[in-house]
Amino acid sequence: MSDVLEVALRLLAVLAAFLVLPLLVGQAEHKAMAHMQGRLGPMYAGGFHGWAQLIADGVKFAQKEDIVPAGADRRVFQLAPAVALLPYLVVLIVLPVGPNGFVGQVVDAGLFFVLAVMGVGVLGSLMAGWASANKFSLLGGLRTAAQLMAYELPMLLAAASVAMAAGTLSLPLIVEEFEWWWLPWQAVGGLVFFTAGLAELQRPPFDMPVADSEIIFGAYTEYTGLRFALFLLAEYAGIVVLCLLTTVLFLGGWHGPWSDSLGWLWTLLKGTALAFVVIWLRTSYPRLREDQLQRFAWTVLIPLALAQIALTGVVRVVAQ
Amino acid sequence: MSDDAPRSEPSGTASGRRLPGRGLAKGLAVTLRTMTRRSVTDQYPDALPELPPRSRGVIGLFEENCTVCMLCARECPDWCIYIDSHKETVPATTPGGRERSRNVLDRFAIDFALCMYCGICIEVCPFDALFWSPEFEYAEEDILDLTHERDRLREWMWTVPVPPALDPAGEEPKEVAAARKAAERPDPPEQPGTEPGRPGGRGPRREGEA
Amino acid sequence: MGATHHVAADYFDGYSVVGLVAVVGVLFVAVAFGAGQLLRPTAPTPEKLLTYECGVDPVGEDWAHTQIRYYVYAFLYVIFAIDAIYLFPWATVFAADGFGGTTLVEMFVFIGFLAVGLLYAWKKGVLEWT
Amino acid sequence: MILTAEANGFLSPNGVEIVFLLVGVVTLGAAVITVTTRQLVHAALWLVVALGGLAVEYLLLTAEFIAWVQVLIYVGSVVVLLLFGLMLTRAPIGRSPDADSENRWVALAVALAAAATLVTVVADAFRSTWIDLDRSVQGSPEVTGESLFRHWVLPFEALSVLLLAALVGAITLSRRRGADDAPASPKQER
Repeated sequence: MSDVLEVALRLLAVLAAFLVLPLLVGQAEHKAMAHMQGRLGPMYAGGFHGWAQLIADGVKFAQKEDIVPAGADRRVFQLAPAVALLPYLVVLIVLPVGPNGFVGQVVDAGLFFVLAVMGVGVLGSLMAGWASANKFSLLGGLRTAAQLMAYELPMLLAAASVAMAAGTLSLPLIVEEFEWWWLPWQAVGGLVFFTAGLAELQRPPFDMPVADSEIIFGAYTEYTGLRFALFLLAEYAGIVVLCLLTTVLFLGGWHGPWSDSLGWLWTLLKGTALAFVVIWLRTSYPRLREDQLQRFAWTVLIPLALAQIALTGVVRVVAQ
Repeated sequence: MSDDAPRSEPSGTASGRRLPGRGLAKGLAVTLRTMTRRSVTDQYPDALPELPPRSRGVIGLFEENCTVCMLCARECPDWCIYIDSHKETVPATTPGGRERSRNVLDRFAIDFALCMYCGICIEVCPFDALFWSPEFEYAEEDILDLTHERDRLREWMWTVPVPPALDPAGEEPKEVAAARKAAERPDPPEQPGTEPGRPGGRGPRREGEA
Repeated sequence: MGATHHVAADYFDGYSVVGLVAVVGVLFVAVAFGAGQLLRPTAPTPEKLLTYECGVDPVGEDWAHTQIRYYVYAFLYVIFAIDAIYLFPWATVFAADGFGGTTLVEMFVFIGFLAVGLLYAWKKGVLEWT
Repeated sequence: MILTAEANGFLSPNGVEIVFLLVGVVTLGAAVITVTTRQLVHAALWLVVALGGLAVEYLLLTAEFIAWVQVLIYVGSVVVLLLFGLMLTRAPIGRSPDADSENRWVALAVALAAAATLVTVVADAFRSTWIDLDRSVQGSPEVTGESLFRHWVLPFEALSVLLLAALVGAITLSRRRGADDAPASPKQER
């Protein structure tokens, strides 16, 4: 019975993290972005510096009318947000936070599992883009697909490089194998992975699929209320997953001083720093054009990732 | 930074972009620097903005000065001023004098949903009946309520700031100068200096000035 | 903890928890949609249900032919993805005893072939969009 | 299927079998809808369900690596490729009767023949294979990698040549139209 209780607790913890961490990232984005632009950001909701802004947003979204356009494919339209959201929740359970089993569930092929499941989320955007019966949405969907196909590959290759270095696909074991000199060794792979991840989340500067100044909001143009909120939640949950994953794979996860007791804090700190970088890039860099985006993936990231794999393989075999 | 500074000197701008991603780094630096500075936002409803004296917020009507000459309504580029009036006869003040007719204002309204705040009506008004007021908080839920009728336009009048003091170094206003000149002169002699060659139309205007 | 060899019973335990998370997620979404149904108003009007095109009445169909040329990217991606997944089982064994250099070379040959393909695509101008 | 160890998890071996059957029914249903629906994009989406169900079946058979390859390659990229292609060429909302070839009976015969062959071959090949819950997972990436790079290196290398051929073929096919266009475009410029 205690087994059942423990599993229930883990599930609850994962669900809580899934609902809270994206909000924290979102609020941090509100504030950091505002200050980077010389503004203050939300200041009212909740009193102190508008800390409850996103909760207020959620309440607002829940009360808004849910509109399905007359020309839309009803079922697919309504189902799309769930498809976009759920993969990130499922992925969250295998991300190790601290040593000694501080993880939702250890999966032996964890890395492979994460990459496979994360790729499913894009189907939600595609469904939304197609089912909306809107030109902007369809364009957004097409761009989403094109972007996924360009950036999934460098992500896979860079992740494979870490798996080679550690000799395992289990995420906790990868962190356990980590040594400080992996940082320079896997630096290129880490950059490629993070960049490709950003592109897959459609975060600026890779936000062509939702480019608001040309195609409104891409695949999500027709969405209102709760379903729109779920798409937004998916985006921020994606940031959380990407940052934690990059931390675990390339930054050594819980490694740091007093990692036995404070390991989880290190993971979260590193992840937070990465999330800040995500926000920082958004405010600093203009959107890439579609052709630049594709060229960047195929002629920069993929060759770099292949080079990283070669480097990793040679070092690993020679070092033995 | 230190090692590419000397390099960029001789090579010049032809190979201006040395390091790939330098632009990105610069951009990141700019945003980070901005983040550490105080933000420039005013928290508007809490802290009212300091408006410059010539802010164009809303137009006030000083009804007593209005003669229903219709200039403002005619000059308005988007026809947002509505004026209704009727004529009234004023009985002669002196026995045997002529009766005079006078325009009486019935309605004066400005539709601020149409107004584009160009200020031409104020410029064009010969009788100083329209004024800019800096007040701007008159948003409405219904667009029809943005048509301010006479009473409301009059209320705005009390928010019109006093005109700024004249620049002490500046030139004297024309009317003041003319009045002073007239007062300094003991008695108006026949002006010898009325230049020849000027058409005769000048005389009466000068009288009017004085 | 053995690096590679877990018994299959643990395997089922692990994935049943993962499956439970998926169930929890589905429940969460279902509850959210159900609650939303109770909370939100429903007042559709024909204008509201119209396709959004920046306030102008929509013209034509939502969908139109697009250039098929971009499809080559999709092919490229699938082929390279198939390549990439072989890296993962390889990554777990190539440095183990009895593999080492030979296996490394084998993979390099494998990737080399595909790199030739990428170079070919590059030379053919497939990787240029304009 | 006989699973030899006693149950010490949340899913007893029996549970695994039950889940296997249920998922199988769902997968079969999704597959049937895929081929019978009149709406093209719906067919692609039902295909996702069928492929995902198949991935779960692999997972239940402890073929961990293949299961996630199924998700990564089929759900994550082949279906995206399909949807991308449909969106580029022909994906109106609603039914598209003009895409129906009307060869119902031929299709059914081919499907039945393929199914019969597969069932026979697979059942015959794995007739005496049991999942041993006390041994390591047979389909894990490590085990797959070991057997792949110990026994099946040559087919593996042949695969790369095959992929290269596919790549070159795809490019050539797509370029041919480009070559036809190429002489036409300078004329337009002139």
